[in-house]
Amino acid sequence: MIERKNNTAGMPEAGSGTQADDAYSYFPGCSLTSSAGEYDVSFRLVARELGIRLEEIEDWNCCGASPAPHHWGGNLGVLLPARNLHHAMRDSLVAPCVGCYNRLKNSQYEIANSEEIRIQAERVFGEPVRYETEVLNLVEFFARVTSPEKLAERVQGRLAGLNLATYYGCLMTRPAKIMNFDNARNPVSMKPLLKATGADADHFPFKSECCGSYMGLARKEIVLRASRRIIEVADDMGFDAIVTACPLCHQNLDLRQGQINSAFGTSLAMPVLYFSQVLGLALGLEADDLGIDAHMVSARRLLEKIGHGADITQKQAEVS
Amino acid sequence: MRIGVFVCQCGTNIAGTVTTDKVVSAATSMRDVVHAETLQYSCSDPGQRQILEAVQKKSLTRVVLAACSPRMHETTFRRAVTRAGMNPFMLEMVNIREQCSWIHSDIDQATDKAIDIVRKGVAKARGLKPLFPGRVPVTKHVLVIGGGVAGIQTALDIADAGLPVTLVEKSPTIGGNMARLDKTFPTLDCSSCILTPRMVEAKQHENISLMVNSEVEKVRGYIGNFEIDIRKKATCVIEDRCTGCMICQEKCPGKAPDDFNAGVGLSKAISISFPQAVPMVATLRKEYCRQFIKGKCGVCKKVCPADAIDYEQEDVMVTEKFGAIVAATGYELYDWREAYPDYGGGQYPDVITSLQYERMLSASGPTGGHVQRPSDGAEPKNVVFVSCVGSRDESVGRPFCCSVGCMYIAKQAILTKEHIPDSQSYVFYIDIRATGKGYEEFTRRAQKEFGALYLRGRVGKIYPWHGRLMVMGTDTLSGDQVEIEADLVVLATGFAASTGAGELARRMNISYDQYEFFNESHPKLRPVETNTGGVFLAGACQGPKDIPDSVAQASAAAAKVIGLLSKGELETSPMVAEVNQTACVGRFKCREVCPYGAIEELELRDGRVVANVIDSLCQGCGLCNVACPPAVIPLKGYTDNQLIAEVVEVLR
Amino acid sequence: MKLVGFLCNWCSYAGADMAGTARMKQPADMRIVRLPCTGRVNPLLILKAFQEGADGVLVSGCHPGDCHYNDGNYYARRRLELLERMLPVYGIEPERFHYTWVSASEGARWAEVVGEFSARVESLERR
Amino acid sequence: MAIRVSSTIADGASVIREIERRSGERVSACYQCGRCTSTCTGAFAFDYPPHRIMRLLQLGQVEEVLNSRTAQLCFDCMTCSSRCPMTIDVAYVIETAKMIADERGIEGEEEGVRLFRLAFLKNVRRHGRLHEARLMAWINLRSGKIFNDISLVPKTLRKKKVHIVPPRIKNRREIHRIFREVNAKLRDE
Repeated sequence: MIERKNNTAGMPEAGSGTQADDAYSYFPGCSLTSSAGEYDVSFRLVARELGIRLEEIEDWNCCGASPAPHHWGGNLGVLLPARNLHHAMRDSLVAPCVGCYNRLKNSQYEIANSEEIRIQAERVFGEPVRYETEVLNLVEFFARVTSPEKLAERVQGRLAGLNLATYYGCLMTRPAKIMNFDNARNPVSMKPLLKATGADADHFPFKSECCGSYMGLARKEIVLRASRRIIEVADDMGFDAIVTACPLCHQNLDLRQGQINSAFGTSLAMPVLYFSQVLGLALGLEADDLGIDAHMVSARRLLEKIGHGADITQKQAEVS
Repeated sequence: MRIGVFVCQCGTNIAGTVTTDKVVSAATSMRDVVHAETLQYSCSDPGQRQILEAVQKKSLTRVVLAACSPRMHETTFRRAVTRAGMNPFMLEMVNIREQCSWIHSDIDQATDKAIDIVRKGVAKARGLKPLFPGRVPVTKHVLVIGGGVAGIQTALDIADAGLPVTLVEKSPTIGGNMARLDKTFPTLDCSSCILTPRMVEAKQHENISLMVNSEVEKVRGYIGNFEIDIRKKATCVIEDRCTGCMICQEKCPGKAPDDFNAGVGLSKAISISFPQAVPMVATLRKEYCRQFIKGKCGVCKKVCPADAIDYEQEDVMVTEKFGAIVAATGYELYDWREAYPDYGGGQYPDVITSLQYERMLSASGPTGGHVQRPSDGAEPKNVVFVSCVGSRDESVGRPFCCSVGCMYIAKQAILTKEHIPDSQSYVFYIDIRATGKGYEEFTRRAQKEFGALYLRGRVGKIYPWHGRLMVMGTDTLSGDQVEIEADLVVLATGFAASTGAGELARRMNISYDQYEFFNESHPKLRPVETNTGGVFLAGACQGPKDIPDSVAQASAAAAKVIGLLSKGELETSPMVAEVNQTACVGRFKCREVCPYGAIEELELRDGRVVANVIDSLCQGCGLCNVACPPAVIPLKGYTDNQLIAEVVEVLR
Repeated sequence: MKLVGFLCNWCSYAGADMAGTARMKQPADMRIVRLPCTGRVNPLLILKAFQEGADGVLVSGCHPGDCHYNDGNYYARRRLELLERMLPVYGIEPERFHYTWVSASEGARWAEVVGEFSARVESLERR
Repeated sequence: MAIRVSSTIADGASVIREIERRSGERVSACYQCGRCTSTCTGAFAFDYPPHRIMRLLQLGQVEEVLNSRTAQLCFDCMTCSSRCPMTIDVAYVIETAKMIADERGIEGEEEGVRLFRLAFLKNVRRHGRLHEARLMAWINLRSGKIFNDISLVPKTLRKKKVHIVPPRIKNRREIHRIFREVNAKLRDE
């Protein structure tokens, strides 16, 4: 068992340089290395901006996502994430992908509660499995390393005038007894930080409805139907964008928004931003550095609303 | 010493898991036991006669009865042995049902335990002494707490029997929740038409003194002799001057929430709750009054023709003696907002509670009886009713049924159709609970004659949709998801005990459940009594109830009070402390711990000052018994020797 | 194994009755002595019980603030906490003694209390 | 056709006990309010919405449940669980049925989903990480729907959302050990 120093002490001030000890283990997960590359980019940028050192887990592997636990009584879904917990060397680990976050927490829970699994894990890793590292999702992470007050100070209400639909989806809060994050029936953790950017974040009734999860390939109609409703409600309530922290949700809401329009004859154009991208914009980073131009649905109107550089709107134009 | 042991079989309730014959044969071998037998039903007439005969034939001096809980029937059997010419306190009753046969399935274990329990009883019985109840005079004055329909009914019944009653109500008017209802199920009687006359009667009754804006602060004493502090809160209005002309309300510039109308519409800082309020007296709420916020205004004082305004008025503490208390503190609607974010958590103006809707339907309500969407005042066409909000929902800690929701929804669905003929009501329900007289027929009418569409299922989500509300639910009968575009959604919110009920219960020393509803003494046989002598229950403070049940219970409580106070004196329990004055060293530790001030100093002939127990004040808690350094103040019926004997024998 | 329970008449004894009325099964080693109030429980009585061979002693009264005699249960708590600290002196593991509150409406809780306490004492027995 | 409840309950008892043991939930706790179904994301594609799954279990209709489309399709968004007034983890009950069906080699008609899970895991076993492009390609080939999602390809390419070379981790042996440890037989191989 390696020594872990308690990490509640001496959280880095936003913007200040920090000691190596304060670094966080970083688990990008598969999506962030491909389809959700912009999520990875924006997260690293914002973390750096806030003076947080990230230490990517050495030779990390896929968390197994949904398919693993669905097979063979679930232990595959425990051991795959376990390997990453085992190789995470810091007190705290941040997993921006909510799917990975969910699997890592589940794995942690199962290991802690099952002798049998601990034995299995030891057989695999050839030593007692390390799993105590604190697993944080993106929202928890930012809430930890900065505070609404500090943030507000820095951003000077840059995002004033926007009304953002906070979208948590399923896996960040469920199952409640394992995730114990926020209130499973009414998560609110994104709000304080978003409000600090000067934006509004009114109650979004679909904040924790499901977007259709990984059914996109196998049963697309489920995704299109579920995501359509989420987008339409956000649109009907006049939100400027949907904010998510989940690559899969993003894929369903953004990448497939075109498919939704052609399937239902709708003409939705609801930008879907990653939580990290919103913080990035608030901190004054460039939209295309944050990978906002990588989205399918143009965020031009939104960017104009907050008076963001014209060059970006250019790029966005040719895209859509 | 001749002890008789009787083992009740209670049919199979006891005999099912306890081999009573074994218990009897074990009993026969216990010291001083000269007689032992089983009884099939000891509480039945033949059962009691069997005991009586045995006592006389075997000239028994003590009786040990192993049966149900003494909390249930002890008094019954004390009376039984008295008929056999025995002192009632020579009976020891032990519990082999609730605390043995009903909680074990292994017959041998249960039987062994029963034998231990009987041995314990016999041991204690050896220490029994004849006791003789004392007598105390009772105060013929009744306190009724809560001026809803239950409180009013109790007060009137008691007052009609010639006993003086003080009716305390914390809000500015009596009438309670019933006064807010438009119509009542299943007859569709106009609620205020039947209640208002009773309110007036209560006000005018020569034996009833009404105290509004008042709350019970402290309760001292005991059955027959309570001494109670009541705080009358300052209202800045001199009650006997105010004529209820309402000019002050008209002219008052200070807006304030309308509590009586459940938040529908606005009221004034100084106001009379509603036109039929009793008493018809204005109340000023400082937290909204400019005079108090800004320090200047004084409009009401200027305009009042009766010079009834007094900004300096202060709370008044009234202390009176009472012989009995009736708690009728009623209920409040459960505050659903925190628990149901999926229904908007209170953020959608057109999702309202059943009580708010009731006020809308009422001709005397803020909308003059016109049903309007709070958001835009439009007349709703599609009205969705959602059952069981904060009822039958363990996930929000409210597992119980509100017992009236199904009925008032049916009523409101009917009234909706009457108000808006081209409207359509949709009712989501889990089960229709319509058990009262004419109730089932009523819910049928709502569907058959008034076209309400009932869907069996719970609503999962409500959200704003193109200026209306989308209701996502299930129709479990067809097995499908259903969605309804609604103009107005009415939540059938469940019952909660009224704010501060638990606190009041503690002041009165009565027990209450986790939802702060008051506990009756016995669910079947003592439904209006509490475990504290002289304190009775009426209405929804004991649990969700509709109007007929509340009124019935109110009259029942009245009958109990009248019965209690019909005697000039009350028997006090003889199980009180008693000082062995030859051994008392006069350190008065007993007086320090006594909650009732029942210890007095007594100077003996030899000049020694010793402690003396005032029997009429002692409630028999036994605190002094333990506190006394030389241990010379035994509690009769629970002496150290008796308890030690119990312990020794039970562990044998 | 035998356990002795000293219960106040108004809350815990009624709670135990309620557990019975609801047929909530419980271990059969509990023997209940009924008292008007836990304030009547003399610490000597508890020591006596242990001396007479009780494997565990449980005292249960009304919740703080709910005592039928206003504050009998506070007096009880003060005395019994003292006693608890003294138990080792008498060679009794403190785990064999438990003081708790069960109200008249907490039948389920009573069943739990008995179950847990009996299990606790049993584990001591096995040591 | 009438359900012979007396016999189905007797026959289904053991499986239902297993489901209750593994899920830690009691099917008898359900009082059929249907709140789980009201906001179920997949219900329209299921043969039985969640509340009916619970009901079928109460009636001992085990085979119905194990072979149901629902058991194959449910993607575990847990919306039902989070809203159940009886705090039953409905999703986990279905999930457990899914696992049991899986262990019993029940394949069901939802080939697409099965293919996806299979492809996904094979992909992970080979590379240690997921190669999304390959996953999609593989599924389309196996399912014969080779133009599925083709509309996304150009966009995704333009937006640099796919890399052509599969990502690989160094210590793939450890990954294989994990698959061996849970003796995961990826079916049809």
